[in-house]
Amino acid sequence: MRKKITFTACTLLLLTAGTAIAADEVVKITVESNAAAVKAVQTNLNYVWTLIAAALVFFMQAGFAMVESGFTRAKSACNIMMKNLLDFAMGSLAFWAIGFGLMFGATTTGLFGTTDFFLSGWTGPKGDQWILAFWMFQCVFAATAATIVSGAVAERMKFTSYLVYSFVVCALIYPIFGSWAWGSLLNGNGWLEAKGFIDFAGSTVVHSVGGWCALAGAIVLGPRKGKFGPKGEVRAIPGHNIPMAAIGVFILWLGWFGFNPGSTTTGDTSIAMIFVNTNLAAAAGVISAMTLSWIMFKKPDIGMSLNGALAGLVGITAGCANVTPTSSIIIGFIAGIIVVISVVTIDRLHIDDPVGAVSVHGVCGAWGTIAAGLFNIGGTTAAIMTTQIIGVIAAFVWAFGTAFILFKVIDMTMGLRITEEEELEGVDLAEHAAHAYNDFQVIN
Amino acid sequence: MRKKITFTACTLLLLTAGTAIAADEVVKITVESNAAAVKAVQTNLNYVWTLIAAALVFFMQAGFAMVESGFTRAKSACNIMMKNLLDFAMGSLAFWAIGFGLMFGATTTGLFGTTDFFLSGWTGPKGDQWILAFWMFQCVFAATAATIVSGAVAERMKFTSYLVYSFVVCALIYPIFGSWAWGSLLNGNGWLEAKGFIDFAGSTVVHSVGGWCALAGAIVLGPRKGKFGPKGEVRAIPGHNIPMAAIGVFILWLGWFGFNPGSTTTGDTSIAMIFVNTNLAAAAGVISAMTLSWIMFKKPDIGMSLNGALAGLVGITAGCANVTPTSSIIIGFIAGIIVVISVVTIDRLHIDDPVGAVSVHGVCGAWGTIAAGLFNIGGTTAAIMTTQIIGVIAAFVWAFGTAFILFKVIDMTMGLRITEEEELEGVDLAEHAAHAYNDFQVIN
Amino acid sequence: MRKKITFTACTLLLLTAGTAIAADEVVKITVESNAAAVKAVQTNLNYVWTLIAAALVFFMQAGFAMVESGFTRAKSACNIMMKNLLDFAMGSLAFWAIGFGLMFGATTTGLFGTTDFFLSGWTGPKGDQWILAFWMFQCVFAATAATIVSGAVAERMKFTSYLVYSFVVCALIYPIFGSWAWGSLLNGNGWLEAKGFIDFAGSTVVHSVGGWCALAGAIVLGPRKGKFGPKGEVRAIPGHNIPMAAIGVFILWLGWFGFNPGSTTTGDTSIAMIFVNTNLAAAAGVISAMTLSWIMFKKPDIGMSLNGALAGLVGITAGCANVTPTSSIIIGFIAGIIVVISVVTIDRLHIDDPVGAVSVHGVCGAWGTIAAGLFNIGGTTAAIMTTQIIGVIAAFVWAFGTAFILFKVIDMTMGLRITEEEELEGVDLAEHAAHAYNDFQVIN
Amino acid sequence: MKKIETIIKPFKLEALKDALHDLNISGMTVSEVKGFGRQKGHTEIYRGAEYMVDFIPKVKVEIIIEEERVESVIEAIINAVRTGKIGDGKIFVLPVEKIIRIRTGETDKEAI
Amino acid sequence: MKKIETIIKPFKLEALKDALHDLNISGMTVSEVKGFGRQKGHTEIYRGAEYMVDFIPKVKVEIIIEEERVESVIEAIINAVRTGKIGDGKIFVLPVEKIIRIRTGETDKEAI
Amino acid sequence: MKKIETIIKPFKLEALKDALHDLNISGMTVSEVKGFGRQKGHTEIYRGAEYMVDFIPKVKVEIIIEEERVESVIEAIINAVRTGKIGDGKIFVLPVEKIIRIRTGETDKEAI
Ligand SMILES: Nc1ncnc2c1ncn2[C@@H]1O[C@H](COP(=O)(O)OP(=O)(O)O)[C@@H](O)[C@H]1O
Ligand SMILES: Nc1ncnc2c1ncn2[C@@H]1O[C@H](COP(=O)(O)OP(=O)(O)O)[C@@H](O)[C@H]1O
Ligand SMILES: Nc1ncnc2c1ncn2[C@@H]1O[C@H](COP(=O)(O)OP(=O)(O)O)[C@@H](O)[C@H]1O
Repeated sequence: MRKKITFTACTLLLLTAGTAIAADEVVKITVESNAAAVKAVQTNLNYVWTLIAAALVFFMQAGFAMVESGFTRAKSACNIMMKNLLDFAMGSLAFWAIGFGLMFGATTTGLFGTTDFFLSGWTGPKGDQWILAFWMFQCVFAATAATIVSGAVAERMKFTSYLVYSFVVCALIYPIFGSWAWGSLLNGNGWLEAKGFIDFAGSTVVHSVGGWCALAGAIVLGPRKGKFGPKGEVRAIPGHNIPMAAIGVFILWLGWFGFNPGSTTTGDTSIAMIFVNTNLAAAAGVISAMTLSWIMFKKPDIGMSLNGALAGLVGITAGCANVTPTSSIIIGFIAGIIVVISVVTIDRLHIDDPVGAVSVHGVCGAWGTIAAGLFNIGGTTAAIMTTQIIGVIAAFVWAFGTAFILFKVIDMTMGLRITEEEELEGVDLAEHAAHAYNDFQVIN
Repeated sequence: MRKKITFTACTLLLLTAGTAIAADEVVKITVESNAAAVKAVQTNLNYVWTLIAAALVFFMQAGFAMVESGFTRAKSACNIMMKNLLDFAMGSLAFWAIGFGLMFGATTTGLFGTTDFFLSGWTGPKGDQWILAFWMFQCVFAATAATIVSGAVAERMKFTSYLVYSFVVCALIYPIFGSWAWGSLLNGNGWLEAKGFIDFAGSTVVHSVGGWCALAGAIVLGPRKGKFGPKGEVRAIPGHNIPMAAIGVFILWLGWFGFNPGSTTTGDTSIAMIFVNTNLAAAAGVISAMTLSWIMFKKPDIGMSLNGALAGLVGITAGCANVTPTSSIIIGFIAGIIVVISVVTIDRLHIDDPVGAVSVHGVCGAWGTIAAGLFNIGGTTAAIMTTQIIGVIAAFVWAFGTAFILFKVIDMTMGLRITEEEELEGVDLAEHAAHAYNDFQVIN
Repeated sequence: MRKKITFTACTLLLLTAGTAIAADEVVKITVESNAAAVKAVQTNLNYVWTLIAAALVFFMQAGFAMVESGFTRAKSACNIMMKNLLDFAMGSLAFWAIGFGLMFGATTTGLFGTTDFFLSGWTGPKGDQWILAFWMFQCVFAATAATIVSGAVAERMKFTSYLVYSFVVCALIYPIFGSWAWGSLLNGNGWLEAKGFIDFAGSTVVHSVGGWCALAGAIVLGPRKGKFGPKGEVRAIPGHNIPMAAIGVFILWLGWFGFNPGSTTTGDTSIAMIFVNTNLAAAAGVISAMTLSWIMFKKPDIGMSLNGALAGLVGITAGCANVTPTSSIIIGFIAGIIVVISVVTIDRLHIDDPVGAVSVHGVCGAWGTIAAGLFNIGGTTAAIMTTQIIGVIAAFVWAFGTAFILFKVIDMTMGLRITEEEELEGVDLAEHAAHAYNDFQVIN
Repeated sequence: MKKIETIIKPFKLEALKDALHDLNISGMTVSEVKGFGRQKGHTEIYRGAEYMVDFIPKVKVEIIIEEERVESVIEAIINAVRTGKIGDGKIFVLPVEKIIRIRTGETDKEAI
Repeated sequence: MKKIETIIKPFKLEALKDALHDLNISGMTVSEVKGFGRQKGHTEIYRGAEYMVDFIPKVKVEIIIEEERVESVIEAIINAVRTGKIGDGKIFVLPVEKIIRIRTGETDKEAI
Repeated sequence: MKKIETIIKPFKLEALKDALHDLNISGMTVSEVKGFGRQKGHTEIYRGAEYMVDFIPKVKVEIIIEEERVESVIEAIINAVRTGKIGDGKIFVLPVEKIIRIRTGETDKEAI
């Protein structure tokens, strides 16, 4: 209780301030002390904003879990939930122990950080607390990158292997790439940011990295039984709970209001434009994906429309702080078109990505990064575009490459995929001896 | 990345402030600069608060989707999700292009604004950003008004027609009424606010307008097949997922903590009373609706109790900033009674409103507006009450009138309703060639 | 509208400040007025933060409803929703009328407060608003304590009896204990806090109190039919919607970002550590509970893993502001182990707690309180530990004792349990004449 | 005694039930099935892949009845559910050798 | 060979299964059905409208068995599920002409 | 006319449907059932309590067919669904006395 009393005392103090000077405020009020006090309040506001934004981004875990589970079969729903729970739990600890230091620790090479493991930069409750606030915000980002994969590998991956994967992503793959683009936000200093790479909230750093890992996972695993017919025809394996997937998309959209504007880590007026851009891009993505699906399939497709929203959101993530609202609409609109074409194409390539993670996060992440250069408010140049493209390629090479190796190694050692029979019965039963919907008769 | 670096630099600056004056702060600190800095921090706080509130209001879309879908049949669940997704997407773009200007643009007539279309009032990232923050907050309000209708017209309306409808509501019907009551919050100047109309957060502006549009839609469409028996008896068409509807109500309740106190668009101490009032009215609405349903139907009815919460929330929306907590309990309590009677009455009138949207938003919105006058902290007068009643009537005439015409025109041109056979098979299949629950056997 | 205009004027004022002095600001700006203004802004920030945190804690109601409903049978889902809705509604009004005064009113005995009933301490919109903000935050805490019980008594308790119970908990049982530990946060002054009891956000005050009430309820009610076999063997009664339960846990985790850091009721830098601690403890709880369940049952159990998250969260609640992140991991890890053992043990004791409320909230709440002493940043002493243990015991004796009497009295007067036949058909049908999933065939 | 099994369109169940009530039929059992006959399935779309839903949701109604009432029941069924469109369904009649009412132990005709 | 169809209260399935196990019954098939007999439905309420739920959830159990064991199975069913209350359910016996075990191709008695 | 009832593994339905299509079977009815035969259930875990799931999800397919086609249908079923593992399922043949197509009123062979 003591601590709480202190805080409250402080609160009361503030409440009564202006009418009387509190007893323990013996320092004389001066112009300088006032200036310091103002800055302290702004600092407090920055903490409050950054941490609320982190909470919103955390909530995206629930959104991902719902989208992925809704778009897959009832017999895999427990497993999806477990994967989303565990990649966040594993990811938090991995990022605490290793990832954060690699990403934001001091570096001489520009390739990865070598300090700040285990939050060692924190000097206790009386020291600077920013590293904790910043860690919290970055931790939920790392977990987002990790969780993107779980949809693409759904319904057929061994649970143990997924745990290994999510540890490695949060401890190594994501942070190392992250250090290249964002290291200098704390103590690091990456080669990519040195070139002026624009990726404000992570179209590439978070989404493409996650998306390309997802691609590697889906390729190494192979498709779910029945996804492609004997003559190579693409078959639909419809998701078991479309309303749940839709609510998941709404939650993700909400979370993005933390993801993008929260990336300012500053509570100031600049967040307004980022909010508006985020919202308009998502709206435009819905419209274009729905329209294109309507043209292509004769009906406005709900799965595609939902993916359109996510496509718009991923697309605006890189440029949300440096494009105009009108540009955001264009960026989101194009993202919505890209996602539809990409989903269909990936199916045709006989890669089985049950929820469209590769298209939404990988492909639209790349688009968003390029668009951030193209539509840059300050104008675009060949140099800017070159850097953006370098970033996009670097993300693909690094994330796809390392994840491919990782999945291959897991496959060869502990095994990556459940048996055919287990897959037919459902991964829930095989891996967790459980059913998701015990009072309902479930088909499929 | 450049932008992000700047922000962080600024953050670090603030963190170090008080111990040292940062290098690039060459301006001398004076009493005046301090005063300006304080105001800037408060401004920042206002942005943060307003935009977080906007995010909460955005989340109400998920709440509406869940309530509406839970209270209707499984065979319509995809369609409801699509409608809620699309009215928000359409609405955002319509409000960006047209609605916002009509509502908050400058006006000479007091009837609608004529400036600020396409966010043209925004002068770039270096200018005043308030218009963006304000747009964001108002945009989610407009979408709320639009989405109210989707429940009332559920399970039988053509999807294309719904798209047209939602565009018109967000572009014209809602903003024009809004300009009468709220225009002066920006550049406008409405005839109704000039009379002193009290509707702090929109019992009338948002909820009644949405509710009366819903009424028009339900009337023009006609009831779902089977809702009324051959002898005119009212038949229940039970919703397919009551827990989902219940969680939707909790989400709406949460969203209202953005809707009402966020309408201050100022992060100050006045929001406390609005929070408390909002919560107490909802609680009282639950109690009274449950109790009355218990008396009327012998059992405490879950649908009515949930509607009671919403009734209390809608009821307190107008007066949340100018009635006491005790008055809020009374207002919410009465709203809970009204909603039960209204739902039963609307059924008896052979109007099929599957989720009770007309009762919750239309009728309780009117009650809330009147109650805001009656229970006004500063006392009530005949003049105040007259204005409140004028506002209520104006909303009904305008919203019901224009929506009725709109739906009639749609009906006569492109058709408003799916065919009988399509309705029997389900609107999901007819309009989206999809099922919501592919692994479950669904009855009905 | 008038109020709104005022607020906006004020906003605009702030926006233009720094370039010009607004007309109605006639007071001369001085060093003192600046100091007062800074404090006022910080006060505003405290309100904003506290109330947003309250909104997050409110949202935990939805999380509880989903967890409890997901972990029980489909035939009880409406009833669980009703209980969670009503305990919040009842609780809000009970806490407004009685509970808040007992908990935070002035006291001479240190046993309970005797002022501030019906929010009588509030002096109107021009007076100090803190009591309202504080009430709001404390109200959602009271409702949390109440709602913990609903899971433990699920599927067999009479609805009327539950209403009586939730009124008494929010009006008497919780507030009186609360006044012992937290009374001095406002006008009270409890005997336990006088000893230096550490329970920053309520491992004991909220969770253990709720958990021990749950234990009393589960014991007095007896197990659900079929939970224990004729030979005393423990039988599983699997929950009907595990994904819903999982999403509920994500929502609770989110809500805890309001629960713990919000308990500062101050928007300052101290919240960062609380965020991090909260998150790390939850993550560690997941890992340890999953691992132990894997060892014990050969499979990583989803129910246990989810409970592990909650166990970690409850465990860190007491000490979140005065242990280090590393300690938080240890505390959460141990909590995850405790919860698995406790759930199995309570089953073996033939107490039927369908969702594990006693283990999660009661047992892990006790652990968290002791851990807050053990891992105290400032070091631990025998005196600290004695006080912590006294607090833990006091909570058990008070909450279990009074709740046991309460449930017994209800049982003997109005009856506590539905009939056997009603239980077989389902409490939804018996108490609400309703089904949760009307379009699905439900087994069980 | 015979068992009449009829497979009908789900939304016709209400009408069938009323018709059988009018005949004073003392019991019936309903289950959800899927099937196809002349009426074939339709195409659905899921995230860009079209697929055939072969089986159409139907309702199976089983009525155990005395031999002499079989004809009248068949007639009632046809009248109640026939729309003249493909997919109206079918009626099958099977022999039943024994009936027991569990509550009372009554058998055969008394047990119907 | 005969097919015994019995319609019982869902919560009696467990008891029935145990009883049949005791008889060494080698297989059974269970499906969810709804029905009414003497036991009629009940009233429910939905947002202020009362409505009849005519059909009561039941479980149908099918057992294919040698003719000579029919009586003992019937007895076992009655003992296991009878409560004496309305809605206890019914037993129907139908002739079966042929049985095949798919895995081995065995037929009739060997296939049961 | 006969009714062929076969209880198979759910994921074999697709193969069975194709096989019956090839035989030009004009209709079939499918329902979800649970059952056990030689194949017994398995253990699941729920929050620390192990429990037996006795009944395994199966699919029941009913085909009404002319007597002379019974053998070929049985053969087709066996070929389509047999895996040789326990749980492959069973086929039962029952007599049917009458068939009516509701839409047209055709009966028996014409109605199949
Ligand atoms: N030969 C058959 N065997 C089993 N079920 C059948 C058969 N023919 C039809 N059915 C069932 O009857 C339902 C309705 O059949 P329908 O399409 O109306 O047949 P038709 O038009 O050929 O009379 C089918 O969906 C199927 O469930
Ligand atoms: N004549 C019948 N034909 C088909 N099913 C029947 C018949 N009679 C009863 N049933 C089935 O048996 C179930 C239990 O019947 P029940 O109400 O116990 O009948 P009773 O009390 O008349 O013996 C019913 O719900 C229904 O599914
Ligand atoms: N005697 C029986 N009566 C009713 N259904 C049976 C019988 N035997 C088997 N079945 C059904 O057939 C399904 C498959 O049986 P299976 O385990 O393959 O039997 P076996 O291996 O003994 O041939 C079972 O799940 C059950 O539904």
